[in-house]
Amino acid sequence: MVKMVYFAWVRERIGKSEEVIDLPPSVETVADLLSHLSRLGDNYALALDEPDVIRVAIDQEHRQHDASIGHAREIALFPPMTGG
Amino acid sequence: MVKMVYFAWVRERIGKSEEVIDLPPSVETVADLLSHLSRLGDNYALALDEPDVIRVAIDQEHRQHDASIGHAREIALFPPMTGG
Amino acid sequence: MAFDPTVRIQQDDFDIKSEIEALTAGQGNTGAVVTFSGLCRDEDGTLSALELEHYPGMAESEIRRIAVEAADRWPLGGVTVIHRVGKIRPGENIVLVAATSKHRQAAFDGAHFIMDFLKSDAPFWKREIARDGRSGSWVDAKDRDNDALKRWR
Amino acid sequence: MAFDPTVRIQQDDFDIKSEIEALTAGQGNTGAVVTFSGLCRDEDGTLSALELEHYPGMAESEIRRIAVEAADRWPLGGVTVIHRVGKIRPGENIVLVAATSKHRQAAFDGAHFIMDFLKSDAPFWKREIARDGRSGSWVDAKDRDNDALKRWR
Repeated sequence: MVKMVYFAWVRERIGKSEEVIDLPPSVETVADLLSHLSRLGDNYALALDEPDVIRVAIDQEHRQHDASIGHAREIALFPPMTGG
Repeated sequence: MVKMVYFAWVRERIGKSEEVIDLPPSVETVADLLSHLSRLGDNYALALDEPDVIRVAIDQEHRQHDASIGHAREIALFPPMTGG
Repeated sequence: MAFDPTVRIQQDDFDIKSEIEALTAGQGNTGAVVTFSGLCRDEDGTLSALELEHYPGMAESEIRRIAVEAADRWPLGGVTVIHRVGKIRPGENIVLVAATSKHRQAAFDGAHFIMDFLKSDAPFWKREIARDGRSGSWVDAKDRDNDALKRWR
Repeated sequence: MAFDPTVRIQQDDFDIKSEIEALTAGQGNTGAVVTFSGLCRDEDGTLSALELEHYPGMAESEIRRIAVEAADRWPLGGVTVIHRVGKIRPGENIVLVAATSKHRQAAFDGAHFIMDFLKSDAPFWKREIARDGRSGSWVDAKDRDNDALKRWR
């Protein structure tokens, strides 16, 4: 059980800002998570169409796609940031 | 006939902020001017004791010590600047 | 680090003068204050507004982490970062970074560093709302924002 | 250069907020404003005031020349430089440099460049008036101010 949060166009394409999902044991890394999610429906597939672009934070810290998910409580997916 | 203006400790040591002086024909460069002035009295000698430190502006533009005085109307002598 | 950075994320505008006063009050050793204000451009008159979204919690902690890193690299006296969210009109402020120091070099470098890393690391996203009423498009990240980080390596 | 820099030398303090507003009003293309404020430090409580002297005429023209050179090197939207003269107490403003641009890099570089050259080229001199009532001594020019110019070569 992990809380997923989505921002900007990732949020819009998936169609929700957050949800709690169950991850199968085969999902070990961020990359595993992205490919798992993209098989959950067309909305996810569209949002994660270009996985390299997707930025990931685990428990509110930036993580690379090869990072282990470990005991994450909150995982955020979002596009490259455009603040400032 | 040229108008001399002095600032900061150059002004204090010479004891005046401006004066009009006559320059002999032998004074061609800024360096000539400084050595000419330093022979005009103890106050000038004290002010121009270290001529390398003295900054010079001719008609309100910075000039090096080897610059020609030419037809200068106003020559300013002052220490290195400390504004800002 | 001898200070705690001030970090705020808010809908309201900020007042740069009072932010500087708060940073410098009682700091007799402060000789230099550098501020960066980021403003909403009108994009040649085509933009009606920007809509700014952020990741609450992480946005504050990332900005704070960047400010602390700046204070480790330069002798800063204080840092304030304010980032607005919500709808922002052309000409309005988006972000303020202010850094103080005894001398100007540290204040310039500190403010510039914080702003460059805020751009790349702080979770904010801009959507453009066009003047012709079309629903807006998300602003793309700029290559030059990544290039800007190279000067700090 | 697309603009005329605002250069003022005055005894009175300045208001950084209204100076920014004057620079950005009606400039829909301005996305970045960088300001540098130089403040009078208290020198560990020993300083009563600074007395600032300048060369009228040349001070304005040197600052204007530096601002124009900055605008030739970077795409600046506007520049304001205000330098105070007379007696300035610890904590008070001495100088303001503000530069605007479409993007932050030019605004940072422009303001920093102007400030570095103002230090070395603009005819101002500071005298320190000590708190113990002794007549003040003239501030010496700093080597680091000359070193600061190297980055722009």
